[in-house]
Amino acid sequence: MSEYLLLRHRQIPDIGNLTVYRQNEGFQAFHKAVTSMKPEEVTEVVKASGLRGRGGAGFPTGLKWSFIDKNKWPHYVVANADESEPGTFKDREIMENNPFQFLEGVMLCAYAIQANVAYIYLRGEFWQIAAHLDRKIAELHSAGLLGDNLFGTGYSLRLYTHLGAGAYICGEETAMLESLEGKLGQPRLRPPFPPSFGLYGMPTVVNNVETLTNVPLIIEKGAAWYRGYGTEKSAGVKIFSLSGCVNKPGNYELPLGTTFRELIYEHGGGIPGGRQIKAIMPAGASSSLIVANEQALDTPMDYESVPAVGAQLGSASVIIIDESVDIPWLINKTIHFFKHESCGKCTPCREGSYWMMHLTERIDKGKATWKDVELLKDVATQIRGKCLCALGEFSIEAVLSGIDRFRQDFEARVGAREMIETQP
Amino acid sequence: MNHLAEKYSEEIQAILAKYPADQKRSAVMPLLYLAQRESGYVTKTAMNEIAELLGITATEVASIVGFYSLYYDKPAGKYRIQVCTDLPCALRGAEEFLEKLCENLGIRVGETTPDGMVTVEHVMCLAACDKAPMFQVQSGEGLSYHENQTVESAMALIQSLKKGASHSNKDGHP
Amino acid sequence: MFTEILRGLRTTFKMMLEKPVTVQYPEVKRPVRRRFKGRHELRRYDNGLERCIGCSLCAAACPADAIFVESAENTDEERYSPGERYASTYEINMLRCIFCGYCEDACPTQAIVLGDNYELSFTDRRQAIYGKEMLLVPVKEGGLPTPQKTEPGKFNRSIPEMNNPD
Amino acid sequence: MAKQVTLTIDGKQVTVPEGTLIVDAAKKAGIDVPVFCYHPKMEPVGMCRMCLVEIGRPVIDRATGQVVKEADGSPKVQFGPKLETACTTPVSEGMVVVGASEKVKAGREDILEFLLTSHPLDCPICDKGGECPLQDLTMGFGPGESRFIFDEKMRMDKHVPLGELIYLDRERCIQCGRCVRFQSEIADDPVIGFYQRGRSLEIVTFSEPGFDSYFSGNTTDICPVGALTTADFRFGARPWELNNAASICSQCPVGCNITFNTRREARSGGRMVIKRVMPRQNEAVNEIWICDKGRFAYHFTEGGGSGNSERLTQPLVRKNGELAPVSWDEALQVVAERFRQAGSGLLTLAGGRLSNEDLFNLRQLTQGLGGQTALYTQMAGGDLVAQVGVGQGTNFADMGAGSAILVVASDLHEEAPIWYLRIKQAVERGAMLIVAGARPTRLEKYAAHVVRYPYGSEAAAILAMLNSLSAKRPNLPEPVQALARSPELQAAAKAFAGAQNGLVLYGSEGLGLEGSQALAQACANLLISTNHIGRANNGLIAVWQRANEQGAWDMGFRPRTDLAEAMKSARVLYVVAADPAGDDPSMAEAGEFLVVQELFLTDTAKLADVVLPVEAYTEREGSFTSGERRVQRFYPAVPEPAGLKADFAVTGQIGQLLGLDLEARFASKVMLRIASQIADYAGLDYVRLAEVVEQWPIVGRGDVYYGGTSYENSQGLGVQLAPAAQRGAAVPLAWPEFASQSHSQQASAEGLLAAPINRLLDRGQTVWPSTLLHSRIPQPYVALNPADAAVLRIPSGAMLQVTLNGTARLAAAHLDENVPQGVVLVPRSMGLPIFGPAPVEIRRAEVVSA
Repeated sequence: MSEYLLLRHRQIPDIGNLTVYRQNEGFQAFHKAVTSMKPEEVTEVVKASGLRGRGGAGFPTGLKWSFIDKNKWPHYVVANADESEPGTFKDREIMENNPFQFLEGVMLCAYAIQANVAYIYLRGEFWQIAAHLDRKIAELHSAGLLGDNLFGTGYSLRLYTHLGAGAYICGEETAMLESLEGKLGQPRLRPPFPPSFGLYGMPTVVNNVETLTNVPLIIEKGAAWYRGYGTEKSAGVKIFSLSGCVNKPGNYELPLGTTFRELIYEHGGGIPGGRQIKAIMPAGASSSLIVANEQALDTPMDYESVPAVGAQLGSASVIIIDESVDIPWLINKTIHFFKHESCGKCTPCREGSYWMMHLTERIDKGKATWKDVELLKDVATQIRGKCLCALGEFSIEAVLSGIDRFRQDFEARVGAREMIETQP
Repeated sequence: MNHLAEKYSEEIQAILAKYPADQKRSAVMPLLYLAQRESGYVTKTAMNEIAELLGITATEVASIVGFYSLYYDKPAGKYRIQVCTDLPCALRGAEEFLEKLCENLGIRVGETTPDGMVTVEHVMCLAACDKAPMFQVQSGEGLSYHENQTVESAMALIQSLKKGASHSNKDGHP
Repeated sequence: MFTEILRGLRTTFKMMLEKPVTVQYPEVKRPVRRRFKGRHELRRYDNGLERCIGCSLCAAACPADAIFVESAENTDEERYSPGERYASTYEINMLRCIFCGYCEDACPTQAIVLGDNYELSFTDRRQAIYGKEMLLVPVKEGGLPTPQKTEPGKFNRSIPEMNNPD
Repeated sequence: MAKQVTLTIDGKQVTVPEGTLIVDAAKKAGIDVPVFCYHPKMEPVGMCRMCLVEIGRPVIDRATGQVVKEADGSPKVQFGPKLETACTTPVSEGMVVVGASEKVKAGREDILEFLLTSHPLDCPICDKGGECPLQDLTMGFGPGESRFIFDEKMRMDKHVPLGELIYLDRERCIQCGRCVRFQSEIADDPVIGFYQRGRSLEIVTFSEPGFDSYFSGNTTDICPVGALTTADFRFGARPWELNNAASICSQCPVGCNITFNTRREARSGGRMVIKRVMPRQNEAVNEIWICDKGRFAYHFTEGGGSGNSERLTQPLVRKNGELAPVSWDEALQVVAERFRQAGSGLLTLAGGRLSNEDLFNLRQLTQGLGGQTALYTQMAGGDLVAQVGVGQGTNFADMGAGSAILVVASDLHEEAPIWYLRIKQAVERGAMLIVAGARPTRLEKYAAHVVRYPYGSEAAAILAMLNSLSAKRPNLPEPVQALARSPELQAAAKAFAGAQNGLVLYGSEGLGLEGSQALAQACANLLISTNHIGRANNGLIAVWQRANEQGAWDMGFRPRTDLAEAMKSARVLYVVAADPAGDDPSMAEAGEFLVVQELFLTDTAKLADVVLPVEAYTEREGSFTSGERRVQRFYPAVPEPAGLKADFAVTGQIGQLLGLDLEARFASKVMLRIASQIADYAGLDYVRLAEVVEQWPIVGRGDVYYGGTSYENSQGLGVQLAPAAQRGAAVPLAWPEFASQSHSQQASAEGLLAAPINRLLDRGQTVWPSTLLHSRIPQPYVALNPADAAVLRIPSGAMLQVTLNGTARLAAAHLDENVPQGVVLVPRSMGLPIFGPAPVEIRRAEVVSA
């Protein structure tokens, strides 16, 4: 990549230093917005840029901001830094190395919806990052970029970090709000959505770190400039977190629409030991397994193309599975994760993940029969469409796609004898 | 008498200042971290103290402790070494790493070394999938990541922890 | 023709040689059939604990309203049956009972069975009410009478993994 | 009236108010949508996913805003791709809900299969078996067989006491959160909560004491499985074996509608006994809740306790100095003869737990003989309640924005927990609450205004409010003027006067007869002056200490301040349902001849010349009049014990022996006489009292999954009486006399002042026999301010010798910063003789080492 928009520290190593960041046009967007733009104008620019949420759902960011209920005050911004999806580690790199661009994004969002307080909800394990951000926020206060009466306009803004404590579900925006309110991190009913009923019941915008990090450049350089990146419907750049069976795992900032092949073989350096690629999980553990055939490898990674090969782009946490990996083992891993992280609020997810765990364990240990595999599929199907939030719905993606697309792996696990027995 | 409120009055004020005055309950998570830093786990006394500070019941505080996996209601080793064995890490050998590490320490996963210094556990994804095998070390001093580990490097770290040497990782955050 | 008659009489001739079937009751008691439904018994597990958990399902199933059950809570100090609940009172009014066996069917622990005993006679209506002490079978060898003092946590479930604990 | 919305549910057209949830709309239409977590009294959470239905909405043309029509002219309906939860989705116009499709059927089966994966199969021993939503819904909608391997089920604790009264079975819990939500949303006492997450989610309490809420029993009613059970009923009986009888709780003036569940019990020698008390729906009174006192303190009716709480079984007459059993004929003859001789020397003293019928007959008998009656109570003002009490049609549920509620001299959480709940709800709907008290109480959390006054200035505080409203300031004594200067009080008074509806509840904390009469008069004046009388949701409510004190006032009974003297000078004293000697030994000196009509051999009965045993109210019929002046019927729950009669029957028979025309057989006929002779009760009869109208939410019709196991009300909602003000009578202002100094000022000059307070769970005769509650009832105690304690060198918990009204008793010292200085709070019915504010002497008791 010739130019970085988000991982700018890779080009400007000291961008985490406020002086360096400001030398590189840092906070000009914020200054411009606060001093010369109406809040709605900021929202309009973001809307026009085609920026979509990078946390996974891909909801148009500007549209979300425009939904904010202007009849209820105060408004809040909550930055979602609860990066917990297995295979995702992009927000962490941004916050560690390019913190000001992220913070400026938060501040722009706050200005756009006229919030005076913004919280950055970090997963509890990001204890050091929270301390790091706190120092950066203090610097911004000293520099007059945060606080009361900013640039003499009367607008005031404060940022606070808030640490979670080890609950994947808090990445779900309403669970995060509950958690921030000091309650169990269990998702709320939706509707109402946070822009009308969010933190403390007040209108709130919740955006992912990466999403917000895009905003300063969009405001500074304009929507049209941003649309120059990516595809028609998936504008902009995306950080792809590449992990699993690949030679060079890591974050790769690429335009949306880059193919899997390019990511894996050009950037990621291919599969270790020259082994064959077997499957791709494009959205972390929540993802369906894509059979890594030629067609799949040539699929552009954007919000529209990935579904065509039977998965979602989500947070673009691409986990590479090579031929040495057994799919029943992999499924057992993901189900253990979801079972551990299920909040327990709704029945299908709480009981279903627990039941699936028993089944995947039996299958993985080779103690199962084909009936168990079929039962697993039944249970997973039974969960679908009935959960309160996306966690439960996502927990079955790998299971169903795994059984459908890698049937031979399961057959090998349960042995041939039972197969014959269950033949009609 | 509220022990925490006495000992950490400034810190508690700073925490409470983050949230609207009528939403004190939001401070429960940071206060629990404070309590855990104090005792290594959240004691029942601390739950009562926090409940009193925030005007909620001890049960409501306990619910938070129970729900979130980073709060502990029981003591363990001084240092909790938590190895991520989730899918991306497991694909890069985290499970073997954990097994070997435990073997070297002579304990099983979830157990504490006889000297009470180190507890080894496995955890779910820590957002460091590209740098596996990795683990975090949790203690009263805070929480730090240790990435791209080998059993040797981990053992060396454990040795230095046991000796009381301050542990800092390459990121250098205190 | 003749052979047909003989064949027809075969059974007759055969029976002529059999011993008479008259039984000298009450000196001799005729054995009952396997499915005979006689007086009820409340059974025990081998270790002596009562099978009956006082659930009252027999009473609910009884079409004659002959059964009365009252239950109470076991403790490990004073245990009658596995699990939490036992029958503190168990009565069957033999005058009402129609020996239909529904109680047997309803019983989740196979505690109540209709046994072989058909010698039920009373001289007073009150005698017709059989209490738990009459219905419970004796403790087998190796078992202990109830209430027993048991190991805490060992018998904390009523059914069904408690088929025959020792 | 809210906008009406018409929708179709399973082919049936339903019209309901806008905002109604589908699940409720279906219920109204008689269609069952199964639920576990949803409860009509609580906010929906959509957790259990049992109520999944298909929902179709009319397609709206974006351009025109019109509904798109099908070819045949019917609106085009579009169904969502997924099933939706009926419990969280409000209805909308033209909506089509399908709950009978294969897809929905499969969905419900799926959810039930999930729920059953971790549920133990112990229905045979489960107390909920037979009235269990999970059992019922599994039968109705569940899968036929189990695919989950039994051995993989979770094993968890089955015997977890959450408190003294409620046990938890962790295996049975399906994590619906109803109990947790009840405690936080409805009771606002979140002492139980979830712990852990996912499949490990469990109910815990970390509070100390544990699940010690006054409303805890209700959680067992709404628990959709047998996870929560009461210590009282555990393994008591199977639900299908229980009979039920409608009744009214006799523990406080709220008059909660209850149902007694009864069964024959071997332990009690084969008698029918009460096995449990369940709430019975009356949306105007207790909705579907009852407090723990009402639920658990019924054991006094059994008399199973020891000592004074053993029930009397036959009449006793003193012969040769000893009480000896005699026949009814003999006993009644003796009594009648004595009464005849006494004539106007007869004094009848009755307690407030008697029914209207009993009281009416007592009054008729006594008046017929020219004797005098007295009500045994420490609170007055019932005459004023009859004049300016709440208007007919009063319902806390209707109070919200525009309503002002003033609570004075009462700790409602302790004295009438259900009114506490209902006022809290009214505040949540927008009502304005003023709490006037001498010390902080729990209700103050919801108050918009708190008026603080010193003990003894209760009436003064209310007069001060009134005074601050009127332009002309009468020359009032200094304490009133001082209070009237308080800005908080002025604001409260203004808010009360300005409200559309005004309601006052007054109690007896810190007060005796004179004080409470003055307070009632002051409250009445405030209501009259602010025109909050004679209408529904306006007027005065007395927080009586007993269930039927209002009825006693209505029947003509009045308390008297000179009771001790009157008792001594009476030629014959007829004490019914009261134990003056037990409360205060100095009252033991009775007149020449003492007749006691009682359930128990009380201290007073022990002194009697004749003791007449009576039926408990659970053994007979009758009616009570609640604090809101709602006359409600209770029915016999258990057969009357041989040899006992109802109070009204005993009185009636004595009257008949004396040639008086009294009804002695049928309570219903006594009620007809009440209706003909007492104007306020005109037109009442048992048929009217038994009338019911449709109530919402629908509960207790076999679909226990919806509202819980509380009972449907088919036996009567009662009739609320119209106060004089509503019947057009003139209600003049009258000015109470009150001390020119507050009691505490008085006392501080002389020493400490004892102020009586009321506790929910005390050592009274109707509570103490319920041994289950003993763990929640402390030893006799008094509460005082730590500053006073420091002066007197009394450490917390020290044993004190408390001298009150000339009687010295031992009590523990509770130090409480909320107690005003100079005051010692003395709980009533806790073994200390306190009747009203009085000087008290306390000193540390000599420590006797054991």
